[in-house]
Amino acid sequence: MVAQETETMEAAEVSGRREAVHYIVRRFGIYLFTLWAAFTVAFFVFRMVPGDPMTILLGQLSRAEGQLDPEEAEVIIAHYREVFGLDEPLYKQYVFYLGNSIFRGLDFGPSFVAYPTPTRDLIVQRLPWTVGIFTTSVLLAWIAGTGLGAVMGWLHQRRLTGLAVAVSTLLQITPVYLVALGLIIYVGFALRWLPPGGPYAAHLQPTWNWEFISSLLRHAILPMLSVMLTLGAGFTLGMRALMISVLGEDYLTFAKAKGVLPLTILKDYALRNALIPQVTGLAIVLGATLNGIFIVEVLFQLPGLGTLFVQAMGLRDFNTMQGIVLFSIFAVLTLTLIVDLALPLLDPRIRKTV
Amino acid sequence: MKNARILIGVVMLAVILAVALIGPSVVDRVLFPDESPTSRGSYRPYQLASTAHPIGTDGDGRDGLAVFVSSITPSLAIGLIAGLISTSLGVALGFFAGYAEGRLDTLLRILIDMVLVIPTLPLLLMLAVYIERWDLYKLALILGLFGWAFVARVIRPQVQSLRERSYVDLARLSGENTPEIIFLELLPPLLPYIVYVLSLAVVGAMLAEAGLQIIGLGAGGLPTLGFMIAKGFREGVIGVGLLGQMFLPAGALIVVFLSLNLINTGLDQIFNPRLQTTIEGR
Amino acid sequence: MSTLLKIRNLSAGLQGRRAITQVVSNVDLDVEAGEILGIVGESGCGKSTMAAAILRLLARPQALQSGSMQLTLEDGETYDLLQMPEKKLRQFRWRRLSYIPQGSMNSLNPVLRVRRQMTDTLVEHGLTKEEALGRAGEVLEQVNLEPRVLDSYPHELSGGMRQRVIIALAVSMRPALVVADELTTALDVVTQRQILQQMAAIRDELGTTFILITHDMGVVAQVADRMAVMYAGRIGEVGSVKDVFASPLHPYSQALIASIPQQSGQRVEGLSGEAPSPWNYPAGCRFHPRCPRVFEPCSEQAPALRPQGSGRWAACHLFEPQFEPQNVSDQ
Amino acid sequence: MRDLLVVEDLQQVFKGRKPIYAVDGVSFRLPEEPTILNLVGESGSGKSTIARIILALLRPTAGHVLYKGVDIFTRDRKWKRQFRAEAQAVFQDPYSVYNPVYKVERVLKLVIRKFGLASSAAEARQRMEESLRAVDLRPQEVMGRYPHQLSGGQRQRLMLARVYLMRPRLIIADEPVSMIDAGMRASFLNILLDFRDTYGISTLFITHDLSNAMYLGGEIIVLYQGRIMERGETQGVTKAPLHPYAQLLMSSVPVPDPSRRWEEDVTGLALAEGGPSTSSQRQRCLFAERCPQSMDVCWQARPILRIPDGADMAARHVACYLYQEEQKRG
Repeated sequence: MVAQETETMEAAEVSGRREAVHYIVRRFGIYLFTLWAAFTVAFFVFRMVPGDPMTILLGQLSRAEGQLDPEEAEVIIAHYREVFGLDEPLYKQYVFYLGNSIFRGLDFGPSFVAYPTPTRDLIVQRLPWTVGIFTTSVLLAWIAGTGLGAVMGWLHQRRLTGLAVAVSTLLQITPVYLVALGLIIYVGFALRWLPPGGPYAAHLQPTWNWEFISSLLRHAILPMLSVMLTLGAGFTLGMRALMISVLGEDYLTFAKAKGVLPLTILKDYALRNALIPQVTGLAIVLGATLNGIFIVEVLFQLPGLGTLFVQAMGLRDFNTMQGIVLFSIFAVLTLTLIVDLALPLLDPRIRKTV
Repeated sequence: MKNARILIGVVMLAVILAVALIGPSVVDRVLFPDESPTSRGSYRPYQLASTAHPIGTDGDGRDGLAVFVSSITPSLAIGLIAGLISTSLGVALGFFAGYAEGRLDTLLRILIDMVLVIPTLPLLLMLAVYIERWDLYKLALILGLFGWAFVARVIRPQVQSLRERSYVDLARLSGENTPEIIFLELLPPLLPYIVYVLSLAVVGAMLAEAGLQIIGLGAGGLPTLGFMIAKGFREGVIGVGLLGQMFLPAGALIVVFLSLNLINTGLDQIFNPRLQTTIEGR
Repeated sequence: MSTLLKIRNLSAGLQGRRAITQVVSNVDLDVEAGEILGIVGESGCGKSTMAAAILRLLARPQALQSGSMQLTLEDGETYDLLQMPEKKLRQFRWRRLSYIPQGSMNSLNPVLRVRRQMTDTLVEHGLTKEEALGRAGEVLEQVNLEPRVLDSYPHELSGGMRQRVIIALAVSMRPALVVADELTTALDVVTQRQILQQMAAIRDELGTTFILITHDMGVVAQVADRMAVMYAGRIGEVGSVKDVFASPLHPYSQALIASIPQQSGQRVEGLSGEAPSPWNYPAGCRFHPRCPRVFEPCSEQAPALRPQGSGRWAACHLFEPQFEPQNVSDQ
Repeated sequence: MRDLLVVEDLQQVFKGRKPIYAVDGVSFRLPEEPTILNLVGESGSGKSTIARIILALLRPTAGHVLYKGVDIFTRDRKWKRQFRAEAQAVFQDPYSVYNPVYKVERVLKLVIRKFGLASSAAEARQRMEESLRAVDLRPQEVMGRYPHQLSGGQRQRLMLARVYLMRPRLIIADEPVSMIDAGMRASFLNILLDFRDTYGISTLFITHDLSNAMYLGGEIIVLYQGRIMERGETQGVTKAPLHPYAQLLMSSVPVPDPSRRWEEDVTGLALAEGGPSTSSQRQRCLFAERCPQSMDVCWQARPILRIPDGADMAARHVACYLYQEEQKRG
């Protein structure tokens, strides 16, 4: 009898490994499918907007660059049509578009903002700003918020946490751009503690000396702070709620009955379980905050993707706008995939159920 | 009222609504009888706060307070219309997905997730390029069309869990057909939750609207709170010392969000008794 | 046999929305060393609250607790669990008295392997890592589980296996007393029998005392030595299982036993009415609104739990000498 | 004799990477005359799935359910309505069986309206009160209340009132007493017995608790992992089970009698995994790995359910090679 049981447990182990592989393959499959579907939707949205992009482009071109030679414009537009295959039937355009996405690494031809630099290079140029300032602040906000929320949840019956919850709630509901505006106005203009905008002091050249770097950092504080305050408050409240609900679970009562040290209970029992949904939350927020980040970049005049997008919009730069949208879809989906794949490390149950 | 949060939230919302509805006529008749405080060039622009103009005048020579009180209603209207559109679309799709089984359900779930990852703001900005003249309804409609995925995503699991309850089986045994089960059995218990989601959608739409204005929907800017903030920022009203023209609209937005948040968490406390744990309850 | 745990006048309550409600009221109960004591009652009668109260696991701000709980160990030392400071209590729990909570299917931490959950407890109580691991394997064997269970996560085990892990954990420090709340609810009958026999085997081997809290009269009849019948937060009757089943004294025990479905053809009548909730316990004897033998004093005065000879106790005015003398033997 | 209900070779496979055979070739019938049939099994034995199929709430992967000779999954709407009126259910959980937003009497009003059981509002009210009284509920204590204001026992009895009101031919009761208190249990079961004797209502009683089945009597089917192991009269099967699984099951019932305690120690026996069977190795007896008397043949082919050899128990069927002489020998 016992031997039989051993066998089933071994079988379970093998099937567990197989399930892990299956989980990864399935997640990856969903990722690719979603990516394809999102790109397809984006394609049709771009094509469905009223008006011929080329006509608008032409009008825009002559307006923007005034004395643009009509022939030169014709050349550019012809080039565009060729690159995009806009004279082709829709399905061919679609195939071409997918081909571009896959084989040329999100390359959709030259940008107009900085003609003839390709869109992709432009995005790559601007990316360090967005990643350096915003991704960093989202991650920092997540770490700080999770820690703070855990403490607040653990001590949830103390009086002080009531105040902290109220402050967090207020911060959380305030849109990030209002916090940014407030910081610009108060800290930047009224108090003059920190520069209210721009990537670095205007008279400096980007070089690796201390003067430049310190200026860079001083300029980064306010935008990062605005993102961290609002998102951090959200993460704090979320983690607090998760902790409180985990504290009500049976295994926590049992751990207490077992006489396990409070610190061990906090670490191995409460935190580890509460972290699972909190990590999923990070993935969702990473996607959702993109909107707010665009605005913050514009408000602080940082040369990231958001500003690029607004510039491109001003010039009706069809290529660049599409490139940025697709790039952000790609980034968000990839981040979600990474979080999803990391999740089983935290939660052994996921390996079984998809 | 049993719940302090709901009470405070309702009072705050009522104050904002009162200002939005009665404010314009009060300002017109009491403060500025026989004048048109919201027409361009009525006054000298950028006047500092005074008894004549409590928060000064704006760059177009209008009275700041009059502009402020008349901006609230359009903001709320956009939020409400867009929220209603996205909630009804999302609820319909969430119910459909929650009621579907197998492959269809998986497909719908992926569709919802996919729409969720498409960044809405850039798309809205792109649309702004092509739409020459914005009006309130167009903006509300578009915001609503972009917000349904979130609603569908949260409604779907709720429907699924309700559908597992045996009262749905009992209803079928009592001779109810599928539409009756959806509208008489599944929808009513979810109504409080749907109201909750609606308020989130309203907040989301107002947020997006103000964001769009601030980033520069610009050209045909609608007279909303967001537009007032954006305009004030662009014209540098703070530098001139007209703080009120910035903080009043921003404060109004925050008050709306806060009141809805308070009402929601209060309702959650009532409908979700998990916070009050008792041992005997098990 | 010596008395291991002497509970006197124990009351425990919960903080409701408005007021503190007494869920367990003035309970007197002796637990003998080495016995299996069954506590039975309908749902909501305060059994679980009493279990948690014995371990002092009711969360501080919500619960009030009064009375005394004297635990006398083999070496003759006596401790009052109610007076014990929290820090000492944490050491004391598990080493001297442990707990198997209701819903023990969910009592294992889902994200830690069984090994970690067993050793962290043992190390906390003074064993070294190696000793702890050895002990874990030992107690698992005692409950007929393979040592490789240590490497599993809880979700990989069946309900019966998880229950065994919990039992192994509960006896891993060789405590004098284990309080088991609804040990086998939600298990299949075969597994239930295995678990219950496992418990009895551990008692025989180690001399551990068990308090077995259950709503199932069959479970008590099968494995308990003595039983206490609880109703609405009070003890109605205490006695050996054989005696109580053969001739229940308290009208509530009588009704409980009479309403057990036996064989087809022999119809039994159920107990009418509903057990009161702690928020509106009736005055006097709390059973009087449903009692078939109710008389004057029942609605006014709560009967005390008094000895009725041969180790039996009952709380009923029928046995109070100052009231109408009753012939008890015809029960 | 025409049968009321015929269940033929029912199979329910839940597709997945590992298909789960929740119900695997189950056949039985209920006669025309009022009877009680007990369907017992552990969790995962497929008993609730069978209930859902018979109630036409779930379409089986294979097999048929015939009610009065007609397949219950027919497209005939009129027939289906009639079937709904005649085959009713009592579910396990008296909490989730009520829609929390409606008052409890809606479960009665709904069937009155849907099946035209009353011609006027007054008659409807009168019939509702009558049915409540029939199950020992006081109308004024129940009507106008919301589900959370009633106790579990009251809620479950209200389900019986609903059945009383409808007067179906067949009740499918899926673990109806597992969530109500012991004191209430007996009176609930008594009502089912009264329904059979007074109104000729048959009951398919699904339970994991054998003591309920013993009390109700009638016939019994013992399920294990989606298959029938043994079938016969309840009295006989519970007293002298033939199949090793049935024997283990019957002997494990905690009899509420301290003078009849368990003797044999079963702690060393392999633990039940409990789950329904998956596709691997289906052509064998599913109880083989836990069976103390398993033989080679048990691992090689699935034993069929049939009358045991050399026994004069006409009503008894067992799916076990121990009772099939030719297999035992060869």
